[in-house]
Amino acid sequence: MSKPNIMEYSYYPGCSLHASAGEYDLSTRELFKVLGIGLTEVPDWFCCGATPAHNVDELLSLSLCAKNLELADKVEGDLAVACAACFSRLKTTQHVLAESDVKRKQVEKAIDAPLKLEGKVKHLLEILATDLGLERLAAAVNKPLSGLKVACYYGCLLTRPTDVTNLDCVEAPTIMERVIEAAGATTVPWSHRMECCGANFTLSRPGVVIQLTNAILDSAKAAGADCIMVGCPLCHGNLDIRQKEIEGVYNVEYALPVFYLTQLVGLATGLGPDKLGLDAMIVNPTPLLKEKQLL
Amino acid sequence: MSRIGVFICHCGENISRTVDVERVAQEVGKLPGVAFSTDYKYMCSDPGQNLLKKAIQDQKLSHIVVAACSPRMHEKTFRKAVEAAGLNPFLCEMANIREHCSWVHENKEEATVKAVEIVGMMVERVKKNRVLPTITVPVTKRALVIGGGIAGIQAALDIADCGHEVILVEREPSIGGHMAQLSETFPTLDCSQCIMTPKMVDVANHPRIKLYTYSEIELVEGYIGNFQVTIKRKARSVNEDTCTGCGVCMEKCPVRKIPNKFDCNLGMRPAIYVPFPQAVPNTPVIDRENCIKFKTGKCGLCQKVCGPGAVDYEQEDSLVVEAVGAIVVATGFDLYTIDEKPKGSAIKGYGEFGHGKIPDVIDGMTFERLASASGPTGGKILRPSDGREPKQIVFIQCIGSRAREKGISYCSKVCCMYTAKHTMLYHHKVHDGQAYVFFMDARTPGKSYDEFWRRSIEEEEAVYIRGMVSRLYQKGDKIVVMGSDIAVGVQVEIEADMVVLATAVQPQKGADLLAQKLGISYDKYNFYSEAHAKLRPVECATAGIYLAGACQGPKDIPETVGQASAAAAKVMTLFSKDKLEREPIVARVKESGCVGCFACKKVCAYGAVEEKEIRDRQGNLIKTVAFVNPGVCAGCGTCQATCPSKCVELDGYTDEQVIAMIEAL
Amino acid sequence: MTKPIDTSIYTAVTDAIRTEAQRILSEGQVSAIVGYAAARRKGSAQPIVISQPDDAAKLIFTPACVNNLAVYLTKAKKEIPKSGKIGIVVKGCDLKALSGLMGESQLKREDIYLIGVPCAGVLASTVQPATELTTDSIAPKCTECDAHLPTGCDFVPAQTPVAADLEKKYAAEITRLEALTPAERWAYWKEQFSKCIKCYACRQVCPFCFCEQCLCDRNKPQMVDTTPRPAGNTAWHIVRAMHLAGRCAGCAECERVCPMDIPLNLLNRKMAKELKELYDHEAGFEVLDKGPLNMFTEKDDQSFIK
Amino acid sequence: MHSEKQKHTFEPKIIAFVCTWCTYAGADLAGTSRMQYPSNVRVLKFPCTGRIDPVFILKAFQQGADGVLVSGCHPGDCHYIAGNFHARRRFAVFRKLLEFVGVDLNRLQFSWVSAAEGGKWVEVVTDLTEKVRAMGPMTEFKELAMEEQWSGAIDTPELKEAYNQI
Amino acid sequence: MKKKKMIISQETMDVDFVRKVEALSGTSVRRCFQCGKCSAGCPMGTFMEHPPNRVVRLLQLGQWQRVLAGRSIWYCASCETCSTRCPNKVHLASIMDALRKLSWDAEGASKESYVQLANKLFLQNIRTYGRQYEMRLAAVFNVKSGQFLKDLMLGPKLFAKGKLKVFHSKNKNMSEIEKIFTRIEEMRKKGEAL
Repeated sequence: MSKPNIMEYSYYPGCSLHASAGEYDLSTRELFKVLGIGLTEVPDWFCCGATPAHNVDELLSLSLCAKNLELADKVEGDLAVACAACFSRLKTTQHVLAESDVKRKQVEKAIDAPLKLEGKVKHLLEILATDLGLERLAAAVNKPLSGLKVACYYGCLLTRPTDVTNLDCVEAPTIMERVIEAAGATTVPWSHRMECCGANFTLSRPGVVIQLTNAILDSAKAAGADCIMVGCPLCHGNLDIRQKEIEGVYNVEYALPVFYLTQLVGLATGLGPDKLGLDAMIVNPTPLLKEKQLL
Repeated sequence: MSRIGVFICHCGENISRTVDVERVAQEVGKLPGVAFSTDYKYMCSDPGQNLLKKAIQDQKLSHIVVAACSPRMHEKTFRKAVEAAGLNPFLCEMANIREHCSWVHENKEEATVKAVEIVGMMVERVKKNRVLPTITVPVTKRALVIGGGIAGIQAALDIADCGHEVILVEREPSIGGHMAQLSETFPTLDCSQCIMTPKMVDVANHPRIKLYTYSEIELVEGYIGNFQVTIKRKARSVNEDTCTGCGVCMEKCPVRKIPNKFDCNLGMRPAIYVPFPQAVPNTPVIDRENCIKFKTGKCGLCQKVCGPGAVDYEQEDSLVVEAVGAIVVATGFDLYTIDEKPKGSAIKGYGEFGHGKIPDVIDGMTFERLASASGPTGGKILRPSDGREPKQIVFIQCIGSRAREKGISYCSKVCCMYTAKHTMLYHHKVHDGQAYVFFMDARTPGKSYDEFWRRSIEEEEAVYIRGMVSRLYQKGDKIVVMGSDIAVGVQVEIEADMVVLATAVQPQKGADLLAQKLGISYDKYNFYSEAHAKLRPVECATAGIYLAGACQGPKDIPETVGQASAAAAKVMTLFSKDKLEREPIVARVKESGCVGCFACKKVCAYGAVEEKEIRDRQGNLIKTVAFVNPGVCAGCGTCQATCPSKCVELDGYTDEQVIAMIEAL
Repeated sequence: MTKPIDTSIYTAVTDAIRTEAQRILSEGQVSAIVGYAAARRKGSAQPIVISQPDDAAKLIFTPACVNNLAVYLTKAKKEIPKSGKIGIVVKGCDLKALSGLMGESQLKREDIYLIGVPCAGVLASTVQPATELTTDSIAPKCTECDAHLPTGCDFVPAQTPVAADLEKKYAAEITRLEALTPAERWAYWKEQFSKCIKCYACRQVCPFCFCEQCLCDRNKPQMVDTTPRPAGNTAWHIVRAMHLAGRCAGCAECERVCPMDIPLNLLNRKMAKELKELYDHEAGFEVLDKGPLNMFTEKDDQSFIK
Repeated sequence: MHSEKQKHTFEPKIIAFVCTWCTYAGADLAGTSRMQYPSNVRVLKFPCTGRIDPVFILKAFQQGADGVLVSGCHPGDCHYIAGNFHARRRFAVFRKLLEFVGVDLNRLQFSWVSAAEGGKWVEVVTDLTEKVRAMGPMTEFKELAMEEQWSGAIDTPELKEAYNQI
Repeated sequence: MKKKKMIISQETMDVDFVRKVEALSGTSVRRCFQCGKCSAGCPMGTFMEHPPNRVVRLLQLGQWQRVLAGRSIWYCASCETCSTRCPNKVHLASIMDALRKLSWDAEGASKESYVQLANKLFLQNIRTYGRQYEMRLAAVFNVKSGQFLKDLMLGPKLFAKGKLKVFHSKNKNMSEIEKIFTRIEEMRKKGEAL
């Protein structure tokens, strides 16, 4: 803590980062520390409701997100969100409530508090690429990811719905590529960057997920990627945790490690495996990283 | 003996780079008949043309060959220069040694040899060229417009406004055509009569428009600029000049229950009638088939009550002959009916829709009359069968149209839009009703058209169902509509109170007969054919005859009006000069040799070949020969290639010229 | 195997013709009748024009009545009265030529009184006129006849001809020639045309060669060499065949009159075969508005065009 | 580079009868596009293929052409409505006649070349030139023209004998 | 049901239901002109018996029972691809949300139970714990759906990797989450919200 932080954010990790995506949470906190960005976790945040809530009960979904936004307002700084699903829900809530007076009044009644909707909700990518800036990010890199071919996977909710997340171009985003290229990696162009992995069907209809996720892995492999980078714990779950199973079902071998963006960027800033939670990854990244002399 | 001058152009270096132009000039100079040959850097430049003109005078040249670029590029230029020097322009030919030689060959020797041969061929050709005087045809600056619908009205007004006299002929007792029957018009929903009647009045009041209603074309003779048209004026039984249009005769007429065609037979009219109140001229006509006076000789009430004494039972059909220079054909359309068609007809009806026997299955025009404020129901949508307001109304598009099996394979173009309009009119008039539309495609290319269609669905709550209807049948007082929704993939059944069919647009009955009188061509549906689908869309192949409106193919009002004005512009172009001048590349018949087999006439696409009787001094017929009307001939030469004895020759491309070139090889 | 062909009806046909001719001449329906009469040599026949009812008895119909009389109504009209309806005795093949001429405005139906003859065949020009009509002595054109009984005439005798089933001579020869190489065919025709003495008898006898000035006689320009040399002769026969394509009705008079025995009708039959295949056109009794080469359809074959 | 072009022993004469609106314009386009093709073809311009008389083809062969090309507008594109349709029938029949008298139809090409098909013009001309070049000169009509006898070859022994006696 | 003939009339076309869908989703059903782009890009399209465009088409005809009876709405992954690319700005993903909501209100005529069960458990978890605990969710789901052995292989591995946490603490402000749930329920009872 020698230098003061250059930026301060409130932080909404979301349920997954406190459970299955612990390494995303860990690497995020460590990376931001290195970059001099302060993160203050929103105290007593609730689940945003994720897909299941808005799927069947929009009002509940909006109310949960609004409650979280209200909680976040109490912490200084824009709200940093790691999970793409949480990000999408929070942004959608802001958008819908700004558009519809009827819904806004209903939600205010449900959470029994007035809505301000002024605080900005930002995904980590936005903070790295825009707030911090790619130049400063590049300057922090001391172990460039030279030779590492990364397939950046956006999934659905980083850019969609259109006009809501405003993270990047909705059909041809480049923000992940820009960030990881600043860290010295090479990116591969590929076809399934934005195809759906099946997300929350992982519980109820794993067969669906396996089929969709396989198409994504297949496309990344065909494009010559060494690994996949994601910004969403749900996607990560399907791509990483189910990878072995998929290889079995389709009788193929992918062996594509699936990194969170903060893990890869963190690696480039010189953070060690223990601070990035690499050991939590199901598809072991060690052989790849050793081969590329990044470990 | 001809004194031919040959001029070889370098075209900068374009020709001289691969063709030894000096050698060409030298070689060609040796050919018999060539009196002068030279080469020059740019023949088409002013100094080049001056060189040409000077040589003609100094060398007393009789024929010219300019060897340069393609004649498609500069033939006009050099012929003009030659004319300026006092020679007939058709004594000048171009030899194409650029596009066909220097630009396509790299070997200078080969290209030079070829250039010499090309020029040599043209030298031989030009020897056989004859002086061809420019053809002039006098133009009568009066136009005939056939058909008094919106197309004819627009064309007539445009031509008359430009200062020319117009004869407007209409078959019905009043002008107005189908547009006068419509209630509202898409895509703006303004009332058809409101925009139509002022134009009709303009026609009636125009000092340069002579209006013949209740009249038909009997005979058309002559050619572009010089037509003689015989018009049959059917007996109206009412004197147009004395009738004041007071209407007392119509009130007093004891025959009152004659279905009015104008109202699609929903309303009734007397035997002496005007088809609709705003008729132009507002002169009644006696329907002799239904008039008691004409049937039994008794009655005569109308004549008795007529103040000015305009009713004239003795009137007979009469013929008038008008001389005109141009003809605009604007005979419009008729609607297909689902009724049973005569056996053997290429067009079939719809047995599956009851062949028109279900009273509440009506066509689009009938719906227009129902929706029209001046219509038989005063603008209320009511069922013809029992006068009830239909609460469930089904519209079906593409009836007849796009149905090869029914005999019509084309799209009628206007039905998608007018059906959308009908759903809106219905929704405005029957608030608690629901409109359904069965359709295959919604074809809405036109300014604000797609928006209009979407409005009928999104705002006026019409339910569009993609899929055709298989069958209609009466069940109690309902009509069961058996359709399908192909987007869902299930059968759909609706019990409707009324069904409106968007029936196909067809040419007017007798369109083929009129075409035969005019000598214009028509397609298998009897739509009139334009000279060129893209570049001459309002002209007929027969010179001096132009097309406007739906007689050429289905059209909506804006398109019709646009084409009518375009046809008027074409007429005005023709009338802009006192005489029609044209290139003298036309066929001529050598009458002495012609045996009158008329093979030439059979292959002429322009109807330029006529039959001409040759008589001796006593007037005895010696023989009948072909005659090519130079005002009509387009100069293709198909007649000459067809004539076995070559007694018809195309000036500018005579056999002598062609054989001379082949022999020059 | 030579087999006789039944011509027994010809006597009855002759009688019927005579009766009808007598009737129409005496009633004044026609001013003259063109028909066949016996000629000097035994069994031979020659054209005759009669205008008196009494002369009706001169008319005959025998296997020697080969000539196509159509030509007497057009260019060989000298002996025929200028006014009034003309009667003419026509076999089926001749009637086709008349129909063609009507389609080409050379004749008007209302000016002619057609006496059709039921015909089982006529003699070849190569045999003596008194020869019995057999499968060998029959004219080659009759082997391909599909018009034994003319229709649409003003009068046809009631007899029905018995059509023999014959080997189609032209079709067989066309097939033989088509199987040859172009060079072999060229050699064949070169030899045939080299016999030509350019007497123009073929042109003279042809009902369709009615041009006042033949293209092949023209000097300005000279499209075809007019002297009787091989090049010009070949060109003449090609032009002739082309000008008759779609018009020739197959009377084979050209071939009959050729003093050098050039198989001229072979060219005409070949053209007819092509027109049948390409445009389904066959010369018939029907008067056509337009011949097959004066019209077109958009779907015409163009497989030969690149 | 053309100096290295293969020298041929036989250069055929090709005559092209073309209509002015489509094929002539197409040939012009080949020129303005500087496409290259053999220099053997001589173009005769007509208003329409409808004007092209079959006799011209005959005349061209008689005058020593080794190949003949007839080319006009595609069906439906005729500047004169239907001239090319009439021509199509006429030539469909005429080529059958020529074939029957023994003319090798490889020497006679028909094509539709539009004003936009400069490339097709080059292709058609090049193909025909090469085809005819490979076939060698058209000798048939030339030989006929060389023959002087007035009629009938004296090739039978009887005729020869009779002739000798005169 | 799918193949049954559709009798169309003002009575069979339930416009009220469609209006509800439009209010909940904030998007117009009538705007759709059935271009099929939604179905073309839907990752779940192959799993649905009514592809997305047909769902809208049926709504246009007021035939919502046919939609709710099928599994289609439960197979929507909420990926928003359809909404993103719709040429008419029909927000189909929101329409799907609305339909699922109304399906629950209509006491779920749908055949698809697994997805509904997962959703129900998810929401129960939130109500009870404030946050989501995957281990618990998965375990309860498997028990309730009768698939005791589902994903059995994944469990130990994830546990070893620290991805499944067995113990968790409740939020301190848990009462507030319960209040949100109850307030919404009350609003609905009073008809203040859909």
